[in-house]
Amino acid sequence: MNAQAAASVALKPKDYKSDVHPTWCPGCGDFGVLSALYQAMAQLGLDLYKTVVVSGIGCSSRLPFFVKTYGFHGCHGRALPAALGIKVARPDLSVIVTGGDGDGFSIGAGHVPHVARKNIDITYVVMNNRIYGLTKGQVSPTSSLGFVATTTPFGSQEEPVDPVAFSIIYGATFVARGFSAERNHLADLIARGVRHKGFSIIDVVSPCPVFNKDDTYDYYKPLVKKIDATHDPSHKGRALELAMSTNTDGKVPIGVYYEVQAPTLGDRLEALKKAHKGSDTPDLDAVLDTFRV
Amino acid sequence: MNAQAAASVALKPKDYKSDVHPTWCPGCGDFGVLSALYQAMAQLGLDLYKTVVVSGIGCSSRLPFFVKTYGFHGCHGRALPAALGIKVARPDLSVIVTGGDGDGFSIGAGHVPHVARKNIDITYVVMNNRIYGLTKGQVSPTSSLGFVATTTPFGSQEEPVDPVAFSIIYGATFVARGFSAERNHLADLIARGVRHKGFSIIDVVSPCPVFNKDDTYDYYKPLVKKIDATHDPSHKGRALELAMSTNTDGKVPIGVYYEVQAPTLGDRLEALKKAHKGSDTPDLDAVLDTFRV
Amino acid sequence: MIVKESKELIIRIGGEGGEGIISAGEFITQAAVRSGLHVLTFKTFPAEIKGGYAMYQLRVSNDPLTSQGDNFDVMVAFNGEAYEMNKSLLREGTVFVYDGPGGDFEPDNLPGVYMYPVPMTKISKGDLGSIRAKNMVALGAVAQLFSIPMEQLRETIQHKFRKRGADVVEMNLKALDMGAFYVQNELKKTDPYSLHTNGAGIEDVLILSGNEAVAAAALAAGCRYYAAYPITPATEIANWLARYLPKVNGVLLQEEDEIASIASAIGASYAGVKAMTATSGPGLSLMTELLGLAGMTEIPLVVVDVQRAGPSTGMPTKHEQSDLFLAAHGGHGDIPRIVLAPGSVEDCFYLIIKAFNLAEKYQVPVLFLSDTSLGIRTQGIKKPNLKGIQLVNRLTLSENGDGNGGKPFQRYEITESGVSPMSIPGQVGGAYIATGLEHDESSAPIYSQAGHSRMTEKRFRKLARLEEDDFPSVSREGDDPADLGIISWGSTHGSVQEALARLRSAGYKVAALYPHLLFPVPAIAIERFAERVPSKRILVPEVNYQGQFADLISAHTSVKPIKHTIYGGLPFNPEMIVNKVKEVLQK
Amino acid sequence: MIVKESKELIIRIGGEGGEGIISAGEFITQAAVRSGLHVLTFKTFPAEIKGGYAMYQLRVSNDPLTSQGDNFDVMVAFNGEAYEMNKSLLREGTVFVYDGPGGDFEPDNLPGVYMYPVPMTKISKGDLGSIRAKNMVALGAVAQLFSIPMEQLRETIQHKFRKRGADVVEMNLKALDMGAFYVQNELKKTDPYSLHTNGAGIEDVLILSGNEAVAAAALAAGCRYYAAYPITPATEIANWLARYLPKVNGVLLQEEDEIASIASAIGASYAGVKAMTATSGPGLSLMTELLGLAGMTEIPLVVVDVQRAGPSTGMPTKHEQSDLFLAAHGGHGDIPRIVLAPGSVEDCFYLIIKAFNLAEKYQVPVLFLSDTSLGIRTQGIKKPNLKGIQLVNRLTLSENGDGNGGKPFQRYEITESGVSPMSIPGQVGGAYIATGLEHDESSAPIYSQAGHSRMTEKRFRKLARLEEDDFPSVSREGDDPADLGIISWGSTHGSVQEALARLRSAGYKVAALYPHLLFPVPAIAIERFAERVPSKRILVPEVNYQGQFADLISAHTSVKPIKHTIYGGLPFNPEMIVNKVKEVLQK
Ligand SMILES: Cc1ncc(C[n+]2csc(CCOP(=O)(O)OP(=O)(O)O)c2C)c(N)n1
Ligand SMILES: Cc1ncc(C[n+]2csc(CCOP(=O)(O)OP(=O)(O)O)c2C)c(N)n1
Ligand code: SF4
Ligand code: SF4
Ligand SMILES: [Mg+2]
Ligand SMILES: [Mg+2]
Repeated sequence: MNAQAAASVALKPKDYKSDVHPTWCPGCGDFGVLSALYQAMAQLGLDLYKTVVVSGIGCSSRLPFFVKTYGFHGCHGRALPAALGIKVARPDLSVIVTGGDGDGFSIGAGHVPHVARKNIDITYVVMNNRIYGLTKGQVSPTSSLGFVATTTPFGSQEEPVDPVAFSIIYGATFVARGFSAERNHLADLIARGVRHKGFSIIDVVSPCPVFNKDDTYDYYKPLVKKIDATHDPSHKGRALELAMSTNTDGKVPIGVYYEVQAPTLGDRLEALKKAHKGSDTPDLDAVLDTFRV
Repeated sequence: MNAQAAASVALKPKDYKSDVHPTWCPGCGDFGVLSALYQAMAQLGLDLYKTVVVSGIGCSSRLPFFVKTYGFHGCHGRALPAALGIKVARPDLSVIVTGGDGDGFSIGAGHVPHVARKNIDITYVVMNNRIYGLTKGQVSPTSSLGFVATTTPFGSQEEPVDPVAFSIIYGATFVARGFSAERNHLADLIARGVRHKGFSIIDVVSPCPVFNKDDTYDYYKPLVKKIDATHDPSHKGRALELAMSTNTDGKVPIGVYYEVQAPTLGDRLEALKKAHKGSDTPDLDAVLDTFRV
Repeated sequence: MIVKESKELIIRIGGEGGEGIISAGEFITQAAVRSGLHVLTFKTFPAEIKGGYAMYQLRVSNDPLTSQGDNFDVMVAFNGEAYEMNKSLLREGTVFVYDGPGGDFEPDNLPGVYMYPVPMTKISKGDLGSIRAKNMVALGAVAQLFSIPMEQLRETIQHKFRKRGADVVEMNLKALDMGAFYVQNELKKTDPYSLHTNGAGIEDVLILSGNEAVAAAALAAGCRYYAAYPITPATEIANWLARYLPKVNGVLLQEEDEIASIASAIGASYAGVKAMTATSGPGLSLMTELLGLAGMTEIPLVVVDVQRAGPSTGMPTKHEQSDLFLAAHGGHGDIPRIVLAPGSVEDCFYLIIKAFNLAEKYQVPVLFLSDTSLGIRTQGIKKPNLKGIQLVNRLTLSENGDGNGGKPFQRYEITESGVSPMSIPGQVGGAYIATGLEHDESSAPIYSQAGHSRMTEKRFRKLARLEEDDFPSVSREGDDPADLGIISWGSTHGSVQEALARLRSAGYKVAALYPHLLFPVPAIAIERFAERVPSKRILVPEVNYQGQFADLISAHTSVKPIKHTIYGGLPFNPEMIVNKVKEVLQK
Repeated sequence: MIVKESKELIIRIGGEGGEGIISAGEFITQAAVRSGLHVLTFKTFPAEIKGGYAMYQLRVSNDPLTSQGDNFDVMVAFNGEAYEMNKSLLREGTVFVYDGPGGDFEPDNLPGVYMYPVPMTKISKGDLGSIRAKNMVALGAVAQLFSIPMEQLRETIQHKFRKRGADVVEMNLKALDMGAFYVQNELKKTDPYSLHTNGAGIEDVLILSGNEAVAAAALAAGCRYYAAYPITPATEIANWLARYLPKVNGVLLQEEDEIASIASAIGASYAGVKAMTATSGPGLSLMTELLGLAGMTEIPLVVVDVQRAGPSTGMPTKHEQSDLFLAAHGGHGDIPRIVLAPGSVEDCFYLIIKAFNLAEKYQVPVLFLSDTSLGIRTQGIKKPNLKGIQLVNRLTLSENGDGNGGKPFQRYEITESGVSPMSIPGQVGGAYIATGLEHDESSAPIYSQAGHSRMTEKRFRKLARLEEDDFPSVSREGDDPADLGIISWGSTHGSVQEALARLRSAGYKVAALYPHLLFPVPAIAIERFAERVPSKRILVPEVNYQGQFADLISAHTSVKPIKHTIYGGLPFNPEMIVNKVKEVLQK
């Protein structure tokens, strides 16, 4: 995403911090994601006023309030389409979407494939805690089979969804997984995602210590491993294989699973305008004349 | 799906035909699907009164009216959740869902992964014409990039979705593709899907000669090929590879891509009831006593 | 019988969808407009693609037209279904042109009806070798029978088919001629209808449908982002805009559903681009949650609902005005919003521009309730003078980064008018969070009693002076004082206008009010109107069961309207209103 | 000062969410119920998980209670935020117990307030070694100060913590004692409050929240399918049902969103199983399209909306009654539906059963408008006698496969009552298509004027006698005739009841009507009620901005209510209503 020229004065991570104090619980994984985001923003030199952070509803979706840029905190599950509208209307803006596993892959599940396949140039950071945090602990679509939560006192009855595998199949052109405890690594992934021209998604393991006592930092630390340098992220089949391997060996690979270049929706729309001699001062009178008999 | 005991008197395909004359245009692919469905129903010996055909809205979604069983023709995009409710409430019924590519993978896109991963024992027949028929010719999510239709006079700007690849990734346990011109083959696929215990989906190439002049019978006939007997449908990776191959070699493999056995939601719910000594004449009075201090 | 000149003529063509009914009708419409006549059309499509009954009716006149009229003068039936559907309307004095002999039906003996069998199928299949020419044969026959200017017809046909090659043009003209010859040679005109134009039609005329008017005027209003999901009968708006938006550097997206469509339109408007979505009932139902977001975040937005017969899927190609409750009251919580309804094709044009202006001025969602009858009706209108159109842009922070008159920028500043300055991304010093949570002036979430109360009041204060400031003179017509008043909305307007004229010329003292603003209910205008109806007999005709506007009027004014509701999937015709008024006045 | 016995006491405990405010409150509640007192609680949760202000208020009394009361007698502040939030309510004569010295704030000098500093943090952190004991220290102090029966408290604490081991029980009891000792040894009681029970509480009492009452009664009503998507403050219903549905061979599904939830509930009901979904405003907005499907297909369905402050995300944990317009008018087209609202925890129980009965009887969606205050309020109720509860089942085709009284089965048979027999899959001869398209009696799609008109009338005819048949005696209280009448709905009911008692004992002639049926508006009862208020002064207090029920009453009756609206996220207290009534009567 090269929407912006670098800001004139170099900003530090803390310059992206708003005055609003995060409302998250102590120990919440989302703190790590927020720090990584500040870091990535500084690394990218994003202009405070030309960046919009968009979210839905959830603990994680509160993130835009903690960032000093423009923000949009809309309805539960509708962050992606709102971001799509912002970016299509204003290609000059950098648009970053954040939110939870439920927001994205439960109520928002219908939007992900359609925004992904458009390859619109935005970056989507999913803070995946495998739980509904804000509503106080129900299964989320990424919760594992058998997971006990308030509405599943006898265990979840469904196989979890995998945001990484789904996104690859959906046509996202940059798909990665990060871990909120690996801040620098995550900052780097976010920065790469933002730089990537096209739809990038980063599924971030971000524990909720309050409502999910299974998928904690302690649980993840021994499982998380950086993706091997030999992995070829341009190969869709390999990327899928890697994503599906999580289910078998229990390890959680972090890093870039998949990355390819492809025309973005923005490219296509610009080409269309050009082909039709799009004008900001069009001759609408002539357009009306098409209604003459 | 073994919900029903075979009907006492063997029924013929025409016995499943209702009095309502199909409203489809001459040459519509959906006629072939309907015939194949009658055939499959007869093959399975489905009981007229213990079968429900469920759909959303679209030309293809009109199908339940043409079948003599119980039917449910609900809202656009909501066929799967309605079918889920029917099957969960009444495990003794056979539930078959039919509908279009738009109904299923555009407005209904958010429901497919969640119904699939439940592995609920229903069969979903998607009549994929790569167009919106009923609303007179707009791009559908399966339309190819560049496809010209009423709202895309200069060509579609999005990569199409692939119901087969999506379903495999979603956790469907039986995934197949059929062709409406190959009626016997399709009938067989539907029958296998219905017999399969778990969520089965059959993506059917079913041309709309009126609004889609690209993806016609003539276009498909040379491309469609039966899946090789050497294909191992129990291997997810292979199944995905086969699904993704369509995009590269242009061929359209028909047959079973993927088939595995796994516990269904119904199995799990029954186990849960059993574990809690579920009763049809429960002692509710005792339940109320849990509210005593 | 002597053929007289008719000042106006209503021709209805009915048959199976796909038989070319619509294009036959459109040729007559265009020819009539070209020859200086007023035209208003009325159509019915089948809900199925093929196999249902389709109908195209056109009313042509030397005088301006506001409705489709009561009944046709001439019915042209392509098949037996069309005959069956219209049999009861083939009253004494009407004309029946039908496919016969050789068609799929034989009409009964219809007393007093002028019958003209024309073997359309036989001529086209037999003589021309293609059933596809059937509609042109019928067209030729009709033109010959009722003096529809043949030259104009030939021109429009040539124009329409020129891209498909000379052969196609030839073939169609030949079919036209054969239809005309058949009438000339084989039939004897017995009916009194014959069209004559005094050439006094609309000057500088454009001919377009309500949907096209909405689409074209949206461009003129500055709309540069349109996102929608296809639905009958609104899709035509998208179809038109898809072709023209790229030319104005605008964008159209067909999205995966209506929720995504409205969400992205809100996003685009937040980002500073005027945005619209259009749908019909089922889509509007799905949009209600996001409508509340637009209300809460105070993001301008225009949502068009081309209403159809509900509830649920209902009758997708049929007319109804039953989404008013949804538009006015849909969505959880107290949502500020404006609901407008156009009464004519011309209104579709000018009122949608007003919708954009009000959205920007008040930073609210504006719902625009068109309806099937109006959306698909074509009508001639005088070409709008675009230079005369004023566009409103939103109150934004100044270049020095301050808000309202030197104060520091606060996105949700509590102001007297309730309207706050609104920044757009890119503006230095304007950063804020558009949030659906209740918030303070800076946009930070709040949960206090005082905070929520003040913000709720602020949001509704924006609409407190809406009627006075933006709809100071609601259009009123008729006697003053009157024995009975009619308040109508949407396309019912046109039939009321015509009914009023008839009633008044019959000596009744009646008046009518045509509000474009439906919600907030224009109480001042309604009270003022009712004051001049001493009997307090206020009739509200509308095409829904509950009497939705009547209920809103009851709730917000001292008026207790007499409900006049129909709900059969068809619009009012003037006669129904005339009869109802007479009935009420007789009581 | 002499310590008198108090007939009732209101204690409010405030602090940061997660500090154990709620459990401290619950211990007192349970102890009070055990000792034969009436209890009614009132809570506020922060919208965030941690870090916001949480409050638990309990009112205990020897007399039955209907509202949370006007103000607390005793405020217990765990931190400075709780102090700030309640400072303005610390009026003369109230008691303030707070964390000090050593807490995070120092209160101002509050004239006339009885101040009791208790070093809760210091004792728990210092002496007990864990800040988690803070709430027990506070509890001990409060119990000691106001004579809350210590034995009962100890019992409830033991009961609650028994599963976590003897150590935990010990630790908590120790903290309790230390709080009590501190008061005994260090403070001198100066206030007049001291709780005494006459033991005349509710016999055979259950203590439960409104949400729990809805859940438990749904089971009793025969609900065996529940599908929902989590949302505050409705999730508690799912939490309870998830544990009990398997025991009754029922099923609970948490689905991917509210649309799927209602769609699957409709499917389950179509299949013959009584089904429910529960949500709050945003979810109900999303459900509106499917609500229309249930209306059109005539499938029984119960939808619970535990209303919260809107619009949009609003204030998710705050109280409001602003979804009535949505419930009554949401959705495109004319949708038949019933809207009910409970006024107390007991109502939650009995009225949800009625909701299921009406859904089955009339084959319509029934919306049940609970609200935050009621949903999370706990209250003691007499244990319902389940044997006395009548359940209604739907009119279905007979075993010989015929419909209504020997006629062949037609799913949408046009009947006088509007209700048609409804088959369920599996029934031989009952096959039909449930469709959202307009349909004929057999369920085949139709598009005719007569067909749509007749079916629309049939669907609404079902509700024509609803009020007479099912709500023949709307609960009315007070003077007859009265100088002023109050009509209230939802949890506002309780405050009105209390206000009425006070007003009448002060000599005012007032009456109140408490309809459970909101839509169709119970016009007969309202007209009858208004007849007995010669001044026509009818006050409608409700917690929303627009005065939603007042508008519906205006639209459907001859009454023009005086709106009394508040919209700050909190419920009415009796005093507000008393004051408003006095104000109106003074005019
Ligand atoms: C339409 C709608 N339904 C339900 C809710 C309630 N709700 C708020 S956040 C949330 C889920 C939160 O889970 P997730 O997206 O994973 O975010 P987290 O809190 O775990 O970060 C839900 C169900 C809502 N706000 N809107
Ligand atoms: C909520 C809603 N939005 C839009 C529509 C209009 N609509 C009806 S069918 C359809 C799409 C049909 O396409 P598909 O599902 O592919 O079925 P096909 O007609 O091609 O068989 C649409 C958009 C609707 N009925 N409901
Ligand atoms: S509840 Fe969980 S996800 Fe939410 S803020 Fe607390 S720790 Fe984080
Ligand atoms: S429009 Fe296309 S999909 Fe619809 S019935 Fe006709 S041929 Fe079939
Ligand atoms: Mg989560
Ligand atoms: Mg299709």
